[in-house]
Amino acid sequence: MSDILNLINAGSIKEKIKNGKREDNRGFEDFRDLEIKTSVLSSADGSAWVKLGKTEIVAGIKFAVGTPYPDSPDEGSMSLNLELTGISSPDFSTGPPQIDALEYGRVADRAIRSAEAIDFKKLSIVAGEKVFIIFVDCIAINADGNLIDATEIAALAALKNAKIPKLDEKNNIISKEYSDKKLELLNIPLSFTFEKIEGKIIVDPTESEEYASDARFSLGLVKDTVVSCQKSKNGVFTEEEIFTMVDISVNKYNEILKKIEALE
Amino acid sequence: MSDILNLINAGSIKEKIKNGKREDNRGFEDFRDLEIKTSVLSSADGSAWVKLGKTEIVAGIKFAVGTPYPDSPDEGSMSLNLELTGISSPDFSTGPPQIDALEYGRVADRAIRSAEAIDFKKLSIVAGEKVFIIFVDCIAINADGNLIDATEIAALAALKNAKIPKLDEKNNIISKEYSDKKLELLNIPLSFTFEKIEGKIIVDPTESEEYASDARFSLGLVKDTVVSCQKSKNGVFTEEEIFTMVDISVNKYNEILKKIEALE
Amino acid sequence: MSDILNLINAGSIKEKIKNGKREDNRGFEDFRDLEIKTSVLSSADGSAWVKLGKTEIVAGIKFAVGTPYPDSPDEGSMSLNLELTGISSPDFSTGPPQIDALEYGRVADRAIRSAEAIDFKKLSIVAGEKVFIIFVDCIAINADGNLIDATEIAALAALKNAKIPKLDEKNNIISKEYSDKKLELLNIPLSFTFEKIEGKIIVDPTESEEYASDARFSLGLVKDTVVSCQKSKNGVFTEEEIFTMVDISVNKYNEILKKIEALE
Amino acid sequence: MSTRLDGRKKDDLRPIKIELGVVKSAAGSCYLEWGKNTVVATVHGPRPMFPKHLSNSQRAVVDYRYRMAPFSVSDRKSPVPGKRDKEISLVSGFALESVIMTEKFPNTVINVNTLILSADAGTRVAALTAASLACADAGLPMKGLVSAVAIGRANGDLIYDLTKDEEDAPDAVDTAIAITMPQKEIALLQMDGFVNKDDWKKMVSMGFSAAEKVYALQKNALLEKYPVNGDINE
Amino acid sequence: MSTRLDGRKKDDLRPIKIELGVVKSAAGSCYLEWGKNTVVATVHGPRPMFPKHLSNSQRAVVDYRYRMAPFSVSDRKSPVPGKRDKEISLVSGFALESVIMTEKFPNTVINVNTLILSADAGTRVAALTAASLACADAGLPMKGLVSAVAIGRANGDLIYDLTKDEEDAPDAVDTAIAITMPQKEIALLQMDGFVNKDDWKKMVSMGFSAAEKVYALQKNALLEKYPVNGDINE
Amino acid sequence: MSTRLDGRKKDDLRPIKIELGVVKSAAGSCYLEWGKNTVVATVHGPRPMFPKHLSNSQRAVVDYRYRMAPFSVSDRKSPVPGKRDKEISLVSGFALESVIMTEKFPNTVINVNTLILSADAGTRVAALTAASLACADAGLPMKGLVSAVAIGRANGDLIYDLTKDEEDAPDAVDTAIAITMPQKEIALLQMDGFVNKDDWKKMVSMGFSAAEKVYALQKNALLEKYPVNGDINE
Repeated sequence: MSDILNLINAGSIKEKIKNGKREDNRGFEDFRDLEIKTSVLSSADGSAWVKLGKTEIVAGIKFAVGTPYPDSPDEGSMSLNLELTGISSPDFSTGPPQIDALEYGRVADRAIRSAEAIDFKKLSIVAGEKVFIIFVDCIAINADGNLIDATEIAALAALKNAKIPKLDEKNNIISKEYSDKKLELLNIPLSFTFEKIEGKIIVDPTESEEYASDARFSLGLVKDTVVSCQKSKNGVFTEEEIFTMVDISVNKYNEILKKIEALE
Repeated sequence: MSDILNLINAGSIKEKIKNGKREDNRGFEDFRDLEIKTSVLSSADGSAWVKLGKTEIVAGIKFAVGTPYPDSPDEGSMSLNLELTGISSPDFSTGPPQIDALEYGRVADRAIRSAEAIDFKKLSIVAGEKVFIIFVDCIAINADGNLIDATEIAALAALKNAKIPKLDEKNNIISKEYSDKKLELLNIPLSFTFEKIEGKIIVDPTESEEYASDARFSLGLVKDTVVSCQKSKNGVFTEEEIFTMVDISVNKYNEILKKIEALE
Repeated sequence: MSDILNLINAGSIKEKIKNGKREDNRGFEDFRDLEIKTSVLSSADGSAWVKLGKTEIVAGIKFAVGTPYPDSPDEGSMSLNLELTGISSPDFSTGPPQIDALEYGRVADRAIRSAEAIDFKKLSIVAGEKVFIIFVDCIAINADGNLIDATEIAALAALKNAKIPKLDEKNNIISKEYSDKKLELLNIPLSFTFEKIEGKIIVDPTESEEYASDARFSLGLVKDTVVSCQKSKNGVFTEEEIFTMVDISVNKYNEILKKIEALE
Repeated sequence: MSTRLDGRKKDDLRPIKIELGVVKSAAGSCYLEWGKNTVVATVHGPRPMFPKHLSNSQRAVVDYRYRMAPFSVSDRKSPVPGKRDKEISLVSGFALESVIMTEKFPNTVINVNTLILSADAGTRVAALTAASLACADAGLPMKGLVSAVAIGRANGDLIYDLTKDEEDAPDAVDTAIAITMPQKEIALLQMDGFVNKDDWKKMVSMGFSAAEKVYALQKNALLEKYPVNGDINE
Repeated sequence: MSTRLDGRKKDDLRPIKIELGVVKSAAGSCYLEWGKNTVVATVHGPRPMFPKHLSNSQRAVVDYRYRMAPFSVSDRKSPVPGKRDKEISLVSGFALESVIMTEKFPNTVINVNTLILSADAGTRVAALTAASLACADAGLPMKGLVSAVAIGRANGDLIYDLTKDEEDAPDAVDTAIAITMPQKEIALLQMDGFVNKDDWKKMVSMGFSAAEKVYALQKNALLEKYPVNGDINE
Repeated sequence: MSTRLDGRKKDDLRPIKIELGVVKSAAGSCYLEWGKNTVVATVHGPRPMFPKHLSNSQRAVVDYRYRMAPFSVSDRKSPVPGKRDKEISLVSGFALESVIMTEKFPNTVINVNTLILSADAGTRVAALTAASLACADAGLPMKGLVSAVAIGRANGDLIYDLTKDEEDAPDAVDTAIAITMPQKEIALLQMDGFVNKDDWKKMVSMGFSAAEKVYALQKNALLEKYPVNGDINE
């Protein structure tokens, strides 16, 4: 939907929210339908295709061999990247640097890092010399709001799906051959993103709802442990609103987690 | 000539072509005068200055020492680059990325590669560690059409002119000293570029003719062997037209080849 | 001050200069007040904050360990960089490449290099393998003219203030620990920048004066030895004017030098 | 007649699966699996083109992007488009312009984006075939479809639709060809290899018959989604 | 009650020194030392925004830049802004927009530049605190100030205003929080760590009280420079 | 008097060969060989300048580009312009602006492009000398020519026009100087080295006499191509 239509639409969204309703008749604390498919791509070392309502994110994992950072010589590393391409919107194919994609990707990345989801020591190949680097590339196929939570889910599902490549005697990756070990996830951080519209807090916003709102809050959780958070946009929250959003998130955590745990 | 003048000019070009004539009275299958000079630059390891009508391309060769690609540890490599600079047109010095230069350079590069003109194994210095990389830099001094064929000729003439540098005991290049070996070319691929104007096929187009046409075809040949091809622009060709262009090219091959073979 | 105001202002500046006066009543050969503070930043290996009238430059030194250039295997190196950021003017935060900052930084850099102020051989750690690289980063906090001379002074004061870091057994820098050796400066090159307004030569121009002038000359000196020079802008100088500027600079050298020598 | 590694005959295509309208926010879209290739193509526009000096007062410009996802190939590919990506984008966009009635939308741009999610040889023709369908799905006025396919040589045989393994044969030749349908003219033709003139002509001719097979699948997919319209291209 | 490495109590801030109007050419500016952090912030504008399509017809846009000098950290930082710099710039700009009456200046941009000259943890909150003062110094119409501070955990304790050494503790948690004053609403909240829900809530609450301390210092600095105006924010 | 490696005397220039009008599509052009330096310079314009905010309502702007071909030096040079290239472009453009009657073409740009095809010391002055001729060849209204030359010191001698070998002397000093002719004013002056004030002044003076020699060759080249005009600069 174009920016202008979204602006016109924002008025009716606000009106509905005031009356306790969302455009798709969800409750304020309801997520849209979530569908997760894994092993969808033969070329990736792990992959997931996530549909959250009409929002769709594909995540693919690639292992590479590199040198460790000097200050953690026996640890591998991870790099998460979200791309908003022309596939989902023509505005993304040109124009200004993608500050939105950068922010969403950073928030998703930081949650995984803070949650210590990956044991980076297990990615060491030769201490101080060679380690695995995990690239988690996420691409928006359709962008209809709440890209942060969808990206987080896609990244984790793809990581959970990832197989560790076999190495030859020189410690180079052998293409399309995998060791028996799967990548182990120590924790499953999930993201919960809220928007504040007309003083009401809603979860899992659509793109239209995002346009109608001027305050966003995203929380990264492992069960009842907070691992990251990000307040965004030029609106503000009260202390009480922040606390409410944490409580809602903790309550929702298991609902989403089950979908990820159900994956092969 | 400016874009606007070219557009106005296009009408008269088309009219002439319809009547079997070209703006410079050449036959449809005739090349413009071709002049090739080599050893024109004292700083390059090989050089050529090609004039094809008013189109002028300078090509210079530089050898460098680098590491081989992991999947071909005992082979050197080549990198061909065409630059359209402000020298030939002020439009090139600023503005959008040079998609034309990129395409022309790619077409010229692929013909050399597919023709296996260079024995990359002979560019190995220490297997798996050090190889020669050949840089073929082509710069348009004057751009009056058919830059692809002119670039191909300039690149090959410069390669044929190239001397292999001497190496010191650490396998670094000694400046301005050359071994006795010249770079050997196993095959001489040539490029033949056609434009289709008013249903007629012409060879070696001028810049004005390029503006009047909406379909281009370039063929890379070694004698009667096809090594590369590229159809460009938004017009189309019939199967028969394609076949005709191959036959013309095969017939023309020796005419151009002789000029290159005559070079020292 | 905005460009437009500067242009309007230029007329009155010129009128005054014709009558032998500057906007701040300085003599043509007078510098503005110069204040130099060093050790102003706890994070840098050396630092200086220079105020020349309202112009303010902060310079910070960072040592890094790198590999030497192949043609000087036993020498370290230096890289001087001047940044004009949004801090001093909103025009610097966006827009075209900073050609002014590049020129000013190059002029300051070349003077230090030509003066052989630093003994690069003393920056060798393991000959042919590891050397110190000195980064001299200068940032304009307020830009009110004569950034070249202010940058030169800030860079030298910061270099004079620099402590050489300690290395661990693998020759990596130990953070925030320093060897007993200070960086030694063999020569103190200073820069003297002149503008020509209405045929008169003035030293240490303000930003307004720079707008009113169309010829600039900068000279790098060590006592009475010339180490670099740069004529800039589209005006011209006579031979005699050039000679006069050298003589003025040689006379001024000690005045500025004393301020640097007084620093700890 | 010898069969190929994956059991195909020389003139067999790999299985092709087409799904239209998969991307909700786009004017038209197509998801396409072609053997182990996976491609998504979307179309947005026509819409006014900025900056204006890049627009064309006579017609719409097709801004075609061929993009490989970082995880689509063996070694992770950088997200920054390389020379090959840009060249393929250029000639693929030209191919589409030859069938879209661009003269109906002067001063506009039609954004065609293709994304290779998984690659196993023949990605450019898979992307172009999908893009052509996405344009039709978007309801753009078209003179026909573009049906693209790769023809090549491997181990001495001239064959349809090479896999990556076949492309790695020592004598491999690869020709990407796109045919306008039903007009049967060549809209794209790119080739790398070393093949005599007569075999090369044979490959071009094979391209026409292989493209017919692709076209049949494209028509089916469109008819399935738009049954009331009948066959839009004949 | 245990004291910290630098002798502070849990709810002590490091010494903060504020100087307004330091940069002569800017509309407003602030030099701020916060422990071993050194920051300069300047404000230019509002002025017409180019290119126009990035401007907002309803209000001014705050273009906030968070920049670290190359020499501000242990290993020299490249002058090219990284992902972290851009993210901090984005959310800090949002925080300022929540207190500036941007609706008074449609179609304009307000340039807020912050430069970290020396860094020792808490640089983003130091920069935002300084930027808020620079905006006030520039005389921009504001609904209030933004008072920013870091709250965290180190070695088992929940504490105010961590140093770099404290941030390196194995159990360290770091929360950057910015409060609008005197409204007391959350304008920025960023956190990385691993902390149970209840402790995290405690940290947020601590943020409010710590921000009061910052606010008091901000008010003092403004009153010192602008005594005739009285307390502009109460 | 000692002679130099290449047999020249101290005040000899290397052989200079000038050819005008070599690039057909340019308004003016010059091919110049100066010892082992090879340079091409072209002039396009004046033409309206975009983006407009970079133009000058009082005069034309000279956009001068100094570029070294990748194969012009010992180790292949990256085609991306470096700091040195940009600095030389800037001051060389200024030098040309001092002789072109730019006030006749407000709001326009004159594109001057120079390309070093082969380099052996003194490339910036060779390029500027060629560019000045290309401007004259383009028929631009000019107050004079710019005649550029390098003066330096090698092995104890102050000499004209150093080669690369001479520039590598341990005591080498290199001064690039451009003189407006016939006005005899300094339009460009750049120097790196370590030389006492008096010797440096001598070098500047030598620059004037060396530039006369360059000017004589420039005049000859112009008179040869444009004999009817007489000597355009006197």
